[in-house]
Amino acid sequence: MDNEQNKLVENHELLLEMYREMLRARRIDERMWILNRSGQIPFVVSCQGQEVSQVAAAFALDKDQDYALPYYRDLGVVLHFGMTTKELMLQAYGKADDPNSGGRQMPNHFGQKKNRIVTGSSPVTTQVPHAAGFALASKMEKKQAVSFVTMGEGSTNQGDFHEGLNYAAVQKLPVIFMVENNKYAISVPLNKQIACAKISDRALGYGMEGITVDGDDPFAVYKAVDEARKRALHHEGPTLIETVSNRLTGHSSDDNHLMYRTEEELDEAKEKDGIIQFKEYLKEQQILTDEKETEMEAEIKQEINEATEYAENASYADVTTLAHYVYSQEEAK
Amino acid sequence: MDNEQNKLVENHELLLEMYREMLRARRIDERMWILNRSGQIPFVVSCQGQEVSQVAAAFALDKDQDYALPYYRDLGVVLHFGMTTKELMLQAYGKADDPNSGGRQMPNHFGQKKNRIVTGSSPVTTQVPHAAGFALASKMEKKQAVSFVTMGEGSTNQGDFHEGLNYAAVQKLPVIFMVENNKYAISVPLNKQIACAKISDRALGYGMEGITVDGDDPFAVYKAVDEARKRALHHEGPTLIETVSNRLTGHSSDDNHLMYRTEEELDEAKEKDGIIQFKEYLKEQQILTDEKETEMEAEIKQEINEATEYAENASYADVTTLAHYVYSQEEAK
Amino acid sequence: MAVLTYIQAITQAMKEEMQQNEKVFVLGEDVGVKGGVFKATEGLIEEFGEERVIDTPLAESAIAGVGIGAAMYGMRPVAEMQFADFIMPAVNQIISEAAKIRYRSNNDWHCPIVIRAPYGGGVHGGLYHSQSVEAVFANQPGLKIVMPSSPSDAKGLLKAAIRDEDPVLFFEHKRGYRLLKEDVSEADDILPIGQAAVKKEGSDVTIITYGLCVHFAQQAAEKLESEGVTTEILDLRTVYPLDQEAIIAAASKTGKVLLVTEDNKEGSIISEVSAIINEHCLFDLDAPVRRLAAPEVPAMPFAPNLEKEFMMNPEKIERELRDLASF
Amino acid sequence: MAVLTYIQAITQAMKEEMQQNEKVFVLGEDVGVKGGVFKATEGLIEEFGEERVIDTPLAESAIAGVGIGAAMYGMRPVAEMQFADFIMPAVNQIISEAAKIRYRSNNDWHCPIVIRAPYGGGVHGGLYHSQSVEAVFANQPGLKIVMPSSPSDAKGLLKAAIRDEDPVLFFEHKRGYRLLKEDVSEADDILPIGQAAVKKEGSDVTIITYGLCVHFAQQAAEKLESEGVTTEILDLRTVYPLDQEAIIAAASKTGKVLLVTEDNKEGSIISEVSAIINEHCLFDLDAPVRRLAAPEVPAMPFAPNLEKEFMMNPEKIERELRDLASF
Ligand SMILES: Cc1ncc(C[n+]2csc(CCOP(=O)(O)OP(=O)(O)O)c2C)c(N)n1
Ligand SMILES: Cc1ncc(C[n+]2csc(CCOP(=O)(O)OP(=O)(O)O)c2C)c(N)n1
Ligand SMILES: [Mg+2]
Ligand SMILES: [Mg+2]
Repeated sequence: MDNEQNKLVENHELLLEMYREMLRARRIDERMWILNRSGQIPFVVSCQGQEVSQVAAAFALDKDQDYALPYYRDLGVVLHFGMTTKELMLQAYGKADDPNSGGRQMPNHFGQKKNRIVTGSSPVTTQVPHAAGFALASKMEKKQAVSFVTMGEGSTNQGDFHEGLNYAAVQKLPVIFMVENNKYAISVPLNKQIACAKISDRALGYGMEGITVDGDDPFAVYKAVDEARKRALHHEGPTLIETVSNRLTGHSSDDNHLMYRTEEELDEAKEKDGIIQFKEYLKEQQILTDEKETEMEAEIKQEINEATEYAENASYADVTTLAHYVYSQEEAK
Repeated sequence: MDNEQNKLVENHELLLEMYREMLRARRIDERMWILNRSGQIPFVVSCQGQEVSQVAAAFALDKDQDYALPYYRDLGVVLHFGMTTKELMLQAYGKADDPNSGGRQMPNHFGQKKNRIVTGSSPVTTQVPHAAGFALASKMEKKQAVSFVTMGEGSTNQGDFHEGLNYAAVQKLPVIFMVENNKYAISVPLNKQIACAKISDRALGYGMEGITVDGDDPFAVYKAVDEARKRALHHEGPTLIETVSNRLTGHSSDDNHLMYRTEEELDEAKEKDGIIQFKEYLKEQQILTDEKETEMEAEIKQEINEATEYAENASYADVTTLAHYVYSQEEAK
Repeated sequence: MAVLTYIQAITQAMKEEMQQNEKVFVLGEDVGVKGGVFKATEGLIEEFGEERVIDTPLAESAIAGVGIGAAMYGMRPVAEMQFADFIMPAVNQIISEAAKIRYRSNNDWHCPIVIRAPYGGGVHGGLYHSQSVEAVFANQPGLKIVMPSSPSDAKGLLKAAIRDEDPVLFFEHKRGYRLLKEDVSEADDILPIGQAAVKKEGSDVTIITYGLCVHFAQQAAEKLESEGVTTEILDLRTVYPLDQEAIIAAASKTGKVLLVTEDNKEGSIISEVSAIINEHCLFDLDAPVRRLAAPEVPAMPFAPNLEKEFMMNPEKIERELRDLASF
Repeated sequence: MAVLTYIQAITQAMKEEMQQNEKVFVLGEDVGVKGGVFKATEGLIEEFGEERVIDTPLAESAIAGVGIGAAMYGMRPVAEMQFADFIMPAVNQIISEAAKIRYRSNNDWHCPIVIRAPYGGGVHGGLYHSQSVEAVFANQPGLKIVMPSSPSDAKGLLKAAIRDEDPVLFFEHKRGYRLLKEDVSEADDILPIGQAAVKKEGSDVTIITYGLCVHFAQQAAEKLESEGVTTEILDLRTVYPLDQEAIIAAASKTGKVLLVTEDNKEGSIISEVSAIINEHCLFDLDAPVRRLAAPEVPAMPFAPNLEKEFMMNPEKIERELRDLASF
């Protein structure tokens, strides 16, 4: 365990904050499923099983300087970068005040300029060259900032992954590419997606650092991202980080994953749930008490309740706005 | 030196044939430059400096079973697969009887079904997924055939390279991917194209074999392709081969490479010319005599003279054919 | 005859073609065990095995490109793009390669691939699961673009596409998948690609449209029928290259033409239809050709009210139709 | 004033914008030391250094995608596609991303990128160095497509494109690069994107066209002038979204309209122009709107006779014009 990681281990407050963020992501996501199953919202795509990677990574960044280019599962990332529970609920309902898109995009298509969260789309992996572009620009402007971009392991097979990583590597741009490997691309298992042993094996072909870590281990993820950030800022180029964990839900609320996944596999995945492991660690270390936990859960629940009610009652964008913002100043027309 | 390579070393007739093919490619290409500079043909894109790789690789294939998906420099490959000097001249002039395209495509956009040369286009790297498709099909049909696809090193930065290699690796398809690394993509030098040490470093990320060989060494290239072919036919999957050599001309007849390349660099490259090295080896080994060489050169020269004259006098396609073959049976209209 | 939904007709077409010709195979994301995200390939992997029903890596350019390679070899690949919106990474393979292989090789090579993709909105798909993408490809000689409007057409046209000697883009309206049902012949019926079909005869106004909009047009036309206005409905079926003769006949017949698309207007399929009418039927027209289309915004938003505002529907068509009839 | 060729005007525009705004930078294949394969970026690396004149790896989706990222950040990237034909691998980035960033983020983010590419034929480029690709993009709200026809327009419009707050595709006719020359103002003149321009006044027939075809149209019109037939020439300049008002005015003025493009006809820019005229000027027309375009083949062949047969030229326009005038 090196210094940085040690510091983290000893910083109990930070660890509790991290845990709280993970828990918050999980509870928000769980609520969304309930809302979906009860017919309140049409669609959910989950972070469940990946919160530890997301939150630990985000904590190793400087959210006031760095840019995040998250993908649809990154509830944990956007929470840390400043999106509120209320805003997340607004986007789940597609309401006018959703800061991501004003209800224009499907849920979990994040973007919020004031929080340095770059707008994303549905076609996977397009954000990867964008991240190189942000890094190029911040390098040109001599800013001490990195761009942090995530994607699923399935998305690493798109051409844009290759082109984006290569571009960033050639020009030694300050980018962190983090692949959240949950072993499935919808129903397609890892062995039908790739033939290499690890996604991070791809780093060599770009001449960049590559590392695979246990995505359920917040210390390992934090350390990997922290080191990658330093490397980026020291002009040593980008890093490819692979965090391995499990998808605990179907691909989305439209997917029945038991059609291609066994109950046993799923049970095993649930046992390895990083949030539970982290909680146990925090309890063992007496950083988290039962009392504190109950309090945390209650606070989060209340926050979610309030946010849900607010979002439910919020209005949709007026239909007269449908044609706004196609081009600059369009609304003035 | 393993058996296969030994066999090659001892097979003097084969070595002479190989040398003859390389020389033929070189002399045809040289003639094309003369024709271009004297205003006879509008465009040349050269094989010069890469003939050794091309011909040695092609000799390790089974041209009656395998499919070749060459790129524009691969004069050596298509010659071995059966395209004649006359046909090459017809395509340089864009005449009706050009078997590649009937004068529709620019020179060196090869394709000739009867010789198992798959039609190619100008946008680089599109042929790479096609090669996987040919391999998939021949595997489905249980043929003992591989598909052999080439490209420049610059082209390995395209998305289609990544997607094509990954696809082939996942399904263990019988493909040989050969990258002819001449260290330039038009004017862009290697260090602005990639940050990895070798193009073959990319193989690891696909879970396939990767090897870099001296492209001026026919024995090394032959061995690499021969082994890759065996691997492919034994269902051990595709191979990425990088052959390193030099581009001895400008990128094309439209390019003045001394704008971005020094005379010294070029002189050095010319000294390493694989054809000259191979000739010296053959002479040292007394496989090639001065007499034989003179005879070969004369034969080739005559062949080229005849082909040039024939092509020059051949007709262009009739303008009434302009709209033929957009769709099936179009010509019947 | 059996009642099939639009998507069942599509599955049926692939199944029959795979049974009849072992060179036919399907490839795409999740087309195997999952049977596709809409279930278009359901049951195929069980019947034909994973050699002929291939779950691919998440890489559309490879799906198209590998398919193109296999097609040049002599196979009959049916590639699925999970959503039409995700065909964009494959545009280079489709436009630079598939469309040009026969022409550039002077008929030496050809490329009989089918690329299927669900298009269109009305399913809460937001910007990237609702698009109509046909206009991107409808200027590329060498390609054919088919967009069926009913289960029977879907089956007959998909079978024809698989047997076609040239590349065919086959766009299926995803909201039509379960909405549209009808008796579909069990016979090996093939419908000709390149021919539009008169879906309803009428003498007062003409609607020319395609895909799910044909269904909406039929509903609108029925409403006007009771008022004594009869509508000719021409279903383009193949939107590229267009069936000019049928368009000219349908337009000339009534002299009042309403063109309808779910796509936004500028640069859409119906712009070409209008141009054809303009070139050939000017003196037969009793009113300017009208185009009814989506607003000029990048794609359909997610929020239900915005989506509804964007989407084509029978009411919008009825309104225009009524207006045009009384011109 | 100085006489500049079309390509010099383009270089000049980039240079001036880079001088005035340090957020402007260029990226593309061979744009650095080589100055671009056509020399459009000649001299820029010497003046602005390799930080602002970036030779990229051979990867168009990255060129567009990295540019888009930098544009969202707040820079002003000018990306070069070496040939318009090679924009295809970048279509996903352009259509799914650049075009939709402002709309999908509800105006939170925007994407002021310019993507330049040489298009068009007549230079022995064969199928893949001659294409007109504008129609692929001319149905995507959020994008603008500019195709200048003269050195002055090229300069003023490129400067406007670089200052524009939205993504602009800027297609330059490669045969025009050295063919077209004229006096170009040295002032910091900006031409408005979205506005067509009357390049010649006339009262008998109207030609509406864009790009190099404007030049051919002018030559054709001159021929007819001596015979007493005067031609109004409208240069679209921005081919998407179209300047409807100008089109309507130009078409109504003479009632006889010839639309010209170097692209093949079906699904081209001039199809939309025809549809607009049809919608708005039906009763002002004295003859059907005519479209003069390339044959419906995938692209221009290499052989000089075939290329010539395919290419637009003054003679073809003159023939149609004469015919239309006497209608
Ligand atoms: C270009 C593109 N193709 C297909 C899809 C449909 N799709 C959405 S998510 C997904 C799987 C993504 O897998 P992975 O990258 O591993 O991310 P995960 O969902 O597992 O986190 C697919 C195929 C898409 N969104 N974009
Ligand atoms: C998609 C695409 N972009 C750009 C070009 C223009 N172009 C032709 S060859 C070339 C360089 C190719 O370099 P490399 O792959 O190393 O092959 P080499 O010519 O060196 O053999 C470029 C940029 C092209 N043909 N296709
Ligand atoms: Mg995954
Ligand atoms: Mg090279």
